Amino acid sequence: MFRKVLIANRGEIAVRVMRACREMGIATVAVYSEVDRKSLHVRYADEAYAIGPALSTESYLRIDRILDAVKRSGAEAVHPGYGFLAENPDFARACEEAGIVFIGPPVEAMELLGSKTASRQAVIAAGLPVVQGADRNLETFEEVARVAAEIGYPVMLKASAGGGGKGLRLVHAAGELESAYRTARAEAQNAFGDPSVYIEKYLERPRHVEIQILGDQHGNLIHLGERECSLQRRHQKVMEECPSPLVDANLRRRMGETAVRVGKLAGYFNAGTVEFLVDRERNFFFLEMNTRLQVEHPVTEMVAGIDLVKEQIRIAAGEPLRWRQEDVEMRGAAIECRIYAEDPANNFFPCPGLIRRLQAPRGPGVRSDSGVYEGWTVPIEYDSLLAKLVVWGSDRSEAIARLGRALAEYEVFGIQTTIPFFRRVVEHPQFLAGEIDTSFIDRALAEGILAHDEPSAETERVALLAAALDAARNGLGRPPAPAPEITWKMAGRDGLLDRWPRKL
Amino acid sequence: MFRKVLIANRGEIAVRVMRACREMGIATVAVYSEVDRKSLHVRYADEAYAIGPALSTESYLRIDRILDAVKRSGAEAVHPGYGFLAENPDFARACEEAGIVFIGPPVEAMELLGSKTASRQAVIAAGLPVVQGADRNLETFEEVARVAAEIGYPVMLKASAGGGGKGLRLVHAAGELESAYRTARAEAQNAFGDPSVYIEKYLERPRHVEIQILGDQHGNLIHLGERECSLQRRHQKVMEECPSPLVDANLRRRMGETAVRVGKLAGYFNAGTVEFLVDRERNFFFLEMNTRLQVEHPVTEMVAGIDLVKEQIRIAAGEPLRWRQEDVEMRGAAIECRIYAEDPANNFFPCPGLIRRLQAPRGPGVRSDSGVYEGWTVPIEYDSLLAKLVVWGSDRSEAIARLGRALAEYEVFGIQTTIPFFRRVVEHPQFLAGEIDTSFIDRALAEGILAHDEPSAETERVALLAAALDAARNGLGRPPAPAPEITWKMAGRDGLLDRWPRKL
Amino acid sequence: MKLTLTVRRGSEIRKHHLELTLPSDAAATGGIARYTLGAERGEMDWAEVAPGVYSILVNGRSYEAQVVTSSPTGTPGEASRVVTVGTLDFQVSVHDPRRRRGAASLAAADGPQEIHAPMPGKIARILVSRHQEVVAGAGLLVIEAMKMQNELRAPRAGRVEEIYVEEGKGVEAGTRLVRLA
Amino acid sequence: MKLTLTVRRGSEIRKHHLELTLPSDAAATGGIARYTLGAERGEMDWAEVAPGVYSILVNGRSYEAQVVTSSPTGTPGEASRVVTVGTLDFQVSVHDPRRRRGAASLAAADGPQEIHAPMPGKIARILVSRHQEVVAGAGLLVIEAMKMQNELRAPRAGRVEEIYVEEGKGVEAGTRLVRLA
Repeated sequence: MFRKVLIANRGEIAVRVMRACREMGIATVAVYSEVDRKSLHVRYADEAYAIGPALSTESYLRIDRILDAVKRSGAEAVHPGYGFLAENPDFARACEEAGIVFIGPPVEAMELLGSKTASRQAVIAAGLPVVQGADRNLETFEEVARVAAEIGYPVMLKASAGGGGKGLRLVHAAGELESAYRTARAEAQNAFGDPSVYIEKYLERPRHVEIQILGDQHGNLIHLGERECSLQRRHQKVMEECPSPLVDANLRRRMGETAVRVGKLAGYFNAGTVEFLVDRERNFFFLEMNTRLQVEHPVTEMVAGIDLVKEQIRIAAGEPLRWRQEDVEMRGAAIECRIYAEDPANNFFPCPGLIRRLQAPRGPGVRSDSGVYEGWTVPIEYDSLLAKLVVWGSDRSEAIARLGRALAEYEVFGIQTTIPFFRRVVEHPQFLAGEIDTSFIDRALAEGILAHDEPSAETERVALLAAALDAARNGLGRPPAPAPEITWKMAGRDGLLDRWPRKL
Repeated sequence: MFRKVLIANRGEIAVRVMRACREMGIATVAVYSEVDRKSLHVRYADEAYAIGPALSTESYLRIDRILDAVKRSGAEAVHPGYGFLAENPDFARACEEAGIVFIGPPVEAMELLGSKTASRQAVIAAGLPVVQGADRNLETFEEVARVAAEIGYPVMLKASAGGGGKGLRLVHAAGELESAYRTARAEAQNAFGDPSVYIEKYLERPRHVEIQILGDQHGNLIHLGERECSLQRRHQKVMEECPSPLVDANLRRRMGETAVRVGKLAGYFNAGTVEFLVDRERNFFFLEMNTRLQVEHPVTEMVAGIDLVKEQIRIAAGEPLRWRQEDVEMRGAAIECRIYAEDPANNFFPCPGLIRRLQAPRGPGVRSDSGVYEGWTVPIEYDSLLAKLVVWGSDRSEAIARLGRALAEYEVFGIQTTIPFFRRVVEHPQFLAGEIDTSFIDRALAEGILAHDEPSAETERVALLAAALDAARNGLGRPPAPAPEITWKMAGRDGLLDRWPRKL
Repeated sequence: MKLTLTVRRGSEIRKHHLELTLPSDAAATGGIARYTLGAERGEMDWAEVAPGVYSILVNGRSYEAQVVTSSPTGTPGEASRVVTVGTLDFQVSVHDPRRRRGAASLAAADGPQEIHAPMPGKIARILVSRHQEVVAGAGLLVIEAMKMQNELRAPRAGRVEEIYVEEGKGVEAGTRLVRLA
Repeated sequence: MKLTLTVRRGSEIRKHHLELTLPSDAAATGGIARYTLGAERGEMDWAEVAPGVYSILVNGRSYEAQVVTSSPTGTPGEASRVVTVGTLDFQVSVHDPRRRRGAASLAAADGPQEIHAPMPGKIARILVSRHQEVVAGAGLLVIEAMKMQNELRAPRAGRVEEIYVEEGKGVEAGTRLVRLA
């Protein structure tokens, strides 16, 4: 087993990987950018090395600087987390050439599966179901129009190099196609430096269900069931659960076997995720494969009772898998909420700043994976995921009740987070019934899920009493602690803000 | 189901019960003594009523005042937690007479099992194994001497009304008996107002293993496996695990069946625990039954995947048990540490005071049940259990590694706690090997488990640098935050303190 | 102590008169306070459990209220409190009725209005120029933060009187950005 | 800044000379500091992550140190620091060598010694009387707290010169209890 591992990431996932290492007796090495000197992952690690300024392209994406930190620390392996370099075959290859272990899949599998069109072709060739559409990039508008006509509207235009909802356009009819084609290409060029697009049949209210796979370097490959990831806001996952309320044992087995076949045809090992769309008739279609640990891996861990990060490390160290498919026993249900520094009352505007008070929920069945602490200032430079709240229950309804309890306990003051939003979701009748699809959240928001509750007279009385009490003790006018973020919250509620992904 | 439940307790267990209620949609009512106005259970509850001064006999033990709070709040049931009135049949009967539900066993079972000698007699009559000894109180020294000679030395003298190690005397030979008899009676009189003692065979290095049982009001009674509770300091449990490293499937089945028989012969329902001593040949002997929720119930919950408090409430509401014996599936291993406000470096001297900083561990497999918060002052009036740290792992060795990791993350400043002590226990080779018995902790302490580590030169350098840095920033002599508790910690290390249970 | 309180939730504004009698010990972090709220008299049992966080018992019910003081945009100098009770937020202004400071402070501003940065970030783009007429909802400028670009829009129609920032510059939360007349 | 540091762990006492060069910005909550410790020169990268809690990087290694200031029993007025690095505690006294305050402050007191209450509680019993001679380890008094009675014993042989408390009275941590000559 490795004696020392470098974690080429930041935030909650860096801390989560370090926890696994510490439990395995492995020393941990953090890397950090200038603005991350006080970040939790630096404090948590046994060693820490600066790798450049705040801008990711000058620090967390700099392969040379990370390998330099590997050399200085004497680490024997690198865990990439998710995001940044996690799916970059050049990084995996550079590690290999430097004689250190990349904790992840083989380079060739990353390359094959990293291209949406190449992986699609391979999956089609193996006779596995994919969403109907083009199996290569479409170079001209004429090609796009022809394929769209073939598969029939509505269709989805997608950036080949894409991800995170960028360069995505839904087209309902032929008349909309040309303008959608132009904007999708422009967005793809801006976001990824590559204007290539391809086209897929658009499924009505599809569900996003993914299968966790795990394989060793000795040819063993198993799956650990599915995760339901249909709860997305603007194509980005916000809440995930295991098992899916849609999937029964038979469907689970068939999807699992398909996922394992996808892994095998790429010569895959380590942890990976095969994403599917599932239509209303429970047909499932290969979407893409993520060749890394997912943000939402904890829900699988809690239900399967298997620590995926430790398994990743063991697999990378050459150990054989410790479970056969028939040994895997799923128990109960788990749900994850992604706690973002965003203001749900204000169109999910990002909300960096000082965390003045932080109290994470505790008690039975509650797991908190966090990269932040009270007194820390959330920087503006990175994405806004602060922490993940994950709960387990003996069934879905206990998990939901527990999630509601935990969300009620969760206190973050100083910045706005998505916690109040999740409090509404867990009360939504359709969510409770498991009737969710990828547009559920956007629909629920449009329908006013976040509308103000009318407070009871009692609650308002308490607010008045507290305000008066505070004024009597601290003075009427002089603020004891000015809080500009409140300004923004109160001022901006009227929908005067809009946001979109940063052009790189 | 009940709409409102009053929790007749304080501290971590009150909060834990309220969490279960909240997940079930049941409103919660707290009761509190004068010094507990700011306690977490008061903040957590939906309603809260003052029931008197700090002294327990004037508040938490006052049946009349608690029933008055029940009446004022309109609660339909009372959960007693553990301690205080939890095993008091008068309280259960008073609830019944007031027309409210006592969440616990029937009064008759409490009465039968509450007397150590009566329960012993019943168990013997049923042909179940008990520790060899007197089956009734011994009124004269002559009787004691005769029974001791019969069963053979060493023997244990025990207070009939006892608990918590009070009135307990180990006697190795006949010559020691008379003085031990006198002091045991005196202690029993002081502690419980009742000098009665009885006598038991003393098992050499016994293990304390207990079985969790759960039964409904319809005659169904099952067990949920065992807990290993051999890690005790001066006869008080400090660390518990599930499963026991000693118990195999066959022994578990036999002990479980015996426990269910004990419950049945008392007409038991709700949650209860049957305690056994297990000798070195794996013979087990009935010790006593606790007719309530145990402090250490979370380890069973995590391994069985069953929320015991919710089941208690469902059973009290008349619902049938939702598991048959064969449905219970134990998975992995769980360990609990009792975090007491005591200074292990100072003979476990109690350590009330202001919690200036509190950071509980997080991440996978970690559960924190706590009754305290940062900024709260631990009062001197009640017992010193602050919180319970419970971890789960796929097997015992993962659970131990995780516990070590979690203990390293745990930060409590301002008061001393047993956390540093547990950090040593989880590294002890005998503990790692599962070779534990009820005197393991006292032996390990006597052998210097808490002796100072010699710090590395590097660590000492960091301490010097931090002190110099702090002095340079805040001034050499003027303390920025005086901390009297440190005084005590540093001054008292030389063993100049001793402590014993308060005489009631 | 007699106070006038104005509470805002969403678009609704309500005004209350409240008399509060605290124990004389100013350093106390808890106790019993009597109050008269409109026609209702009552008692609250309060305790400060963390800075600005109050545990409040009224008629046996247990509440937790967090109080944060701030100056709402557009009315600098006028302190206001945001009170969170459980999961609900209230914006409350507390006035001494003898000083006659108005409840009008919460009403919308009609005159020139300063737009402040709602968050720290970088000015990615300025979408208007000085003296330009804008309609309500028109984009004014774009602030970049946390991998997202965030467009700030005009709260009402008007003329851009002043632009205080430049593209590429960093701003703090609360920095003046634009003056709208 | 030149400093003399005395560090105590258990019964062992060590003395060090340390020169520390901090950046001039006194309000900074982090930065690079150069140091000379005996013959060794080095750099530390420090950051205050919470009041009194420092993240310290030395040669790439990441440490966390909590610093608490206190006055050890028997030497009131002489400030000392308890530094916790990871799970280890160090008692460190920091002196300015120009002022010549002694490292002797940590040595055992030979003269009269005041015994302070190590914890808040109630005086359950006083086991000695004024002018009584006691041996080292003799019980002096019993403090009751947290359902336990806690006996305080004499750190050395001596004569009880003064008893400052009465049975049944509450005491705070640090309250003077007994003077031993």
